[in-house]
Amino acid sequence: MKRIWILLSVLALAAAVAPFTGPFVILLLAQILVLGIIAMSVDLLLGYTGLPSLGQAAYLGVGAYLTAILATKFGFGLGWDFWLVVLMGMAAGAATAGFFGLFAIRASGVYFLMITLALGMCVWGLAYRWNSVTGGDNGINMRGRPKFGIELANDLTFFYVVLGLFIASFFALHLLVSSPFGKSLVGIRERELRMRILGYNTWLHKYIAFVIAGGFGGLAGVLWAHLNGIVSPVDVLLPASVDALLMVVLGGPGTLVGGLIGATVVVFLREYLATMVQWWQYVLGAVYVLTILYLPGGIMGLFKGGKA
Amino acid sequence: MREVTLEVSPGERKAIIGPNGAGKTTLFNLITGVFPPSSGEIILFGKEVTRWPPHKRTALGMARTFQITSLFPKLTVLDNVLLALAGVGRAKLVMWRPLSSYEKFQNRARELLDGAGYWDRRDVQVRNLSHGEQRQIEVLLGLASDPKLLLLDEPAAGLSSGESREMAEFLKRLDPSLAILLIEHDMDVVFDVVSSISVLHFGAVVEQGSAAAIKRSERVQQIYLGTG
Amino acid sequence: MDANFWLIQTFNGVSYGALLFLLASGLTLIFGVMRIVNLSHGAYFLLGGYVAISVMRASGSWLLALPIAALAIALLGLFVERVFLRPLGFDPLRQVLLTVGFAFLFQQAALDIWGGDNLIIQPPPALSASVVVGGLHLPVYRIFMVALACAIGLALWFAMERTRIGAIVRATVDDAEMARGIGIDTSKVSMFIFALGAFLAALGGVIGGAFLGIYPGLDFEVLPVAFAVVIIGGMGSLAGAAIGSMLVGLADNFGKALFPEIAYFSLYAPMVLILAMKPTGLLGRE
Amino acid sequence: MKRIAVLIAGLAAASPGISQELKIGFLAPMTGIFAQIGKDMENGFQMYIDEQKGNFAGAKVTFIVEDEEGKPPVGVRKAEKLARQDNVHLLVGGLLASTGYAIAPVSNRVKTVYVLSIAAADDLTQRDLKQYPYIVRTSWTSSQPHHPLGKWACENGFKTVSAIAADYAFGHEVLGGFQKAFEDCGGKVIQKIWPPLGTKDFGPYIPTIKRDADAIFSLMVGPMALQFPKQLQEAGIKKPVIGGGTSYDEFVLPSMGDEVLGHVSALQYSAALDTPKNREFVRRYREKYGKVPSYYSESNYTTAQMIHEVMKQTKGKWPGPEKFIQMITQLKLDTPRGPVRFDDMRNPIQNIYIKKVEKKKLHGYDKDELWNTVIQTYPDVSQFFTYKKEEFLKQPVYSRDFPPCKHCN
Repeated sequence: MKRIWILLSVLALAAAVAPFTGPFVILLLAQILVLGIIAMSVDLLLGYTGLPSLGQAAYLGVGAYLTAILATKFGFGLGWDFWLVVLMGMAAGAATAGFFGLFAIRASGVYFLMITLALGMCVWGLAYRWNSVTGGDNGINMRGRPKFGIELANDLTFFYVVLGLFIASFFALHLLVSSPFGKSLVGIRERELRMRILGYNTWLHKYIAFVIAGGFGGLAGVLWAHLNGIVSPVDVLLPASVDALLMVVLGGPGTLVGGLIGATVVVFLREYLATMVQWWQYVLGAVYVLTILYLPGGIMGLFKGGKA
Repeated sequence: MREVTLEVSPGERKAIIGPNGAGKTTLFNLITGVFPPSSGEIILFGKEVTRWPPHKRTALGMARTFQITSLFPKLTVLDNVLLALAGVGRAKLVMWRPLSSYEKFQNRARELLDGAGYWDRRDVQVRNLSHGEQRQIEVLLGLASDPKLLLLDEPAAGLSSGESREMAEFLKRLDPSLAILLIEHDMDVVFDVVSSISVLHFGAVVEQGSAAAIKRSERVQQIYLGTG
Repeated sequence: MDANFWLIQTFNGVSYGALLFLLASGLTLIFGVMRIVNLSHGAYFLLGGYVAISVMRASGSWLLALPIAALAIALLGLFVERVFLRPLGFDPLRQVLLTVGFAFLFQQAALDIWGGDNLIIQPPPALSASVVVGGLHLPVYRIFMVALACAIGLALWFAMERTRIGAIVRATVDDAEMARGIGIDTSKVSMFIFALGAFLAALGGVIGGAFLGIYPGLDFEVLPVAFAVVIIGGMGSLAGAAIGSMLVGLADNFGKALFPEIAYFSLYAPMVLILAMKPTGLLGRE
Repeated sequence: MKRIAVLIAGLAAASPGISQELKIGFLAPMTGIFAQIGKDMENGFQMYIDEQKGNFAGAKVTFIVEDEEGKPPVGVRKAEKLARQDNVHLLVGGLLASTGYAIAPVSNRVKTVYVLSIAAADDLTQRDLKQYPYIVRTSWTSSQPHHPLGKWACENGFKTVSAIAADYAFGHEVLGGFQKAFEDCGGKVIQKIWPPLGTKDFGPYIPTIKRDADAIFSLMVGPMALQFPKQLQEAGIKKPVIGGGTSYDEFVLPSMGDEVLGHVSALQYSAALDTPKNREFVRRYREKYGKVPSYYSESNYTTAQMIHEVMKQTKGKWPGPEKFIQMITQLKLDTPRGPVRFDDMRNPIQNIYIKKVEKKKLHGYDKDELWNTVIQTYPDVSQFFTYKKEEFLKQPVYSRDFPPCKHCN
């Protein structure tokens, strides 16, 4: 419980100082939160269920493309209906995961990793080449952010909306992992066969977790599209999925909060350090390698003995 | 596995013995549904369950423990038991309510852990318990689902003689209406706990009878002494 | 679309598949023995190409560059396996994640050392010509790629099936514990296989550098395709890698030629289908 | 206190370099597949700044380069960073047309001038111009050189053309421009093949090229440009090749072999241009960077010059975005590429050169090299070519499907 209060204080602090930081910092904060959502969805799979997903960008892509297509082709989702798009993005992410899960859940361990990677590449292939729908390599440029009483075009307002959705996602996932269902995932991670003998349909549990993770991936996608104002195949490419996994490993799997910490580290290095020094990628690589070698519990592992 | 016919009636305490490689654990895996049998049928409480997956058989009222301790090492004692408790019933798919808020599970877990003397140590991670203690938790997990039939795969494996005796006492204290099917090498435990015994050799049942009768059987002696 | 069209497309697909085999055989061997999905495999491919370019600049010899680049990268693989992967023990997930870290590090190092130029490995003139067979213009280089892939494939097969080292490797694949039991140093086997995998990837980089070019970002472009090959063929299986390379090479080629709108989808979707029917790939074992 | 203040004021007057600051945010790919093109872009701009010793009419130039990686979303993030974090006065650059389309909305969000010094996305200075008050283009629209090229091809005896072009906004617009002018003059485009941007193995595409075409039109970018002619030759196809500007620009030319001799392309610049201004530019550039300038370098060099010209008029004071846009579009300059002025849609009117790849010695260099010899000049070409602006703008922007391929089957 203490962890949650620390997290909430940090977020409250971020919300309080955001208006006084530079406009670029606000964008970075929003970016961290969106990536934090996708990282938490990976954590649900990797940290809690023991399924290393290397295709999470696919669901982000589905949510983002849906948002962009609705906005540019149908003018939908630019007013109050933005909230409808949020729900639709989650549903689309979950539905895609529901379909992919039929193939992926049969595998485990590194097999699962490869299969999710391959499934992610299917989505990328469509985004990249299905010109008539996705705009192919051009991607889709959006005209502006939604407006409904408040104007999301204002970065600060947008940041607060993202913050709100992040907190909602965090609490939903936090409740989930402490529920009987969530605990069953940890049991599956630790010893799947035993769970089956104890009366759990482990396939179903893993499948549901996979679908839920896809749903949060879709949510992140909706926000990602509005954050950048452009959706392009680059967002769905393998390195994007690798990034999401990396954030979780860095921050600490099986902690939820770790995803946000990982996202903070990665975004700081990539967007901030990168503008100051050329060799930032060495720093990212080294931090990452050292984490795996010496901190199996990630950065959160420094504060807490075991996981979950 | 061939031509094994085995019946356990309610409340019966039965042991399966036999030398290593006789197929005892395989038999358990068939009964619990870890592997499907190539032929034959398995009837559980009057239902034909030959092709059922394990979790459905568990729902009928069957539970088992493993020869090699098969707990959730990184979870606490309490969480281990709670997982086992939630395994039966609908609560296991609930996502909107913390597991810790289920009073019936908490109470039952307390009952089980109190009975075995572990309540004080409920927040210890299982991997930090001694081997003997882990074996007892293993049995507790089997009991958690309130089974009518409990399959115990060598509960005394790797225990010292003192610990084994403790385990035997522990088993005898269990609810008498519970049917137990026991695999065990420690004959003291076997004769102490069960009333009837089946002897398995090369995948087939070679002898069946009361504990006393099996003790006297020459055939069994031969098998164990390797003269058969 | 006459017969010539189909013939030349098949030829192109097969020759592309030959290149993929070089890349994927190393990946699948590493997986078979170590249970590691080597996500830095693309980086070894790229580095192989770069080292070859450096050697060619210094010596002017393509023939020299080929083995030197492959051996240099094999040494690099050896180093990574010994110093970083081995200490993690048998923990495939963490090892896989570690290879991602190295993929990033290698990427940056390559950029610093060789710059961002799009480089091409110019093969000797004898290989740059094309021959005319029955009205078809066949680039000699592509024929050479097919021949080389066949030679390497046969050599690997022979080494695995007919030599003592191969027997040791197979024993390790079958049951590492058992292998240790009969006195095989499985740690050495892993080291050897990882180095061999890096060697093959680098070889592919030198060969592929002639028509793919060598440039930053190539590593993460070839990696998913190599994965597709290995997944289709069955992880850990050499013969599977051979079949998978041909299938992917042909699917990619015909997909792009006939259904350009869904070209990449047509490459990855069949893989998903195969997985759905046989999760371990065509020749993979449970 | 007073004395010190006066002293500083006096110093400032004496050395105009420190009185004002002009911050320029430059976006170019520094990593990834287009890294080297990014270098060419940066070099051109940097060379002009260096020649002026970092001083634009009294304003000290701060030149901040950000890596846009050749990816539109990254370009957007870096543009936001330059505008919000570094408070630059203007954004310059962006390589790909798709990146240009992506950054234009950013210029609105951050109310900062965006000078398109390379990105050739047609619509930004055509149908979309009204939405983007802060953009101005100093280079070209994708279709601008290819309208004349289409006319040239038709007038030089080609009746049917099979086209193969990189599948993204730039490729669509280049081929679209060529097709429109070519077909309006009586030619026929009988096939369009769209390999994705970044294709290196043309194995799947080359065999699909129709044999009965008089010529092949190719539009390649970056490393694609090297591979295509080579593989075309290996496949034994000997048709004449007409190319989009980037298929044979001076960036790729030095890496090419004899397989490209005789190929024809069009652009607003050629390093082989035999004018005193260009000869001098090529000499200085080659001295500094060891290679022949590409249009990526020339365009950014000229862009820097244009910004300098505006600053001269304001005596080094930043005029604000609206005024800057207005002033820069009034310029008439003589540049290495020739005379340049702007149309009323903030796009240059300039010469378009039809060029042929030849091997020869030029500009006093003593080695045989490949050069883009100018074989015909179309003077003062606007983005609308000979078409009426109003009618031209009524048609949709060039895309995969426009103009429709009437003669494909």
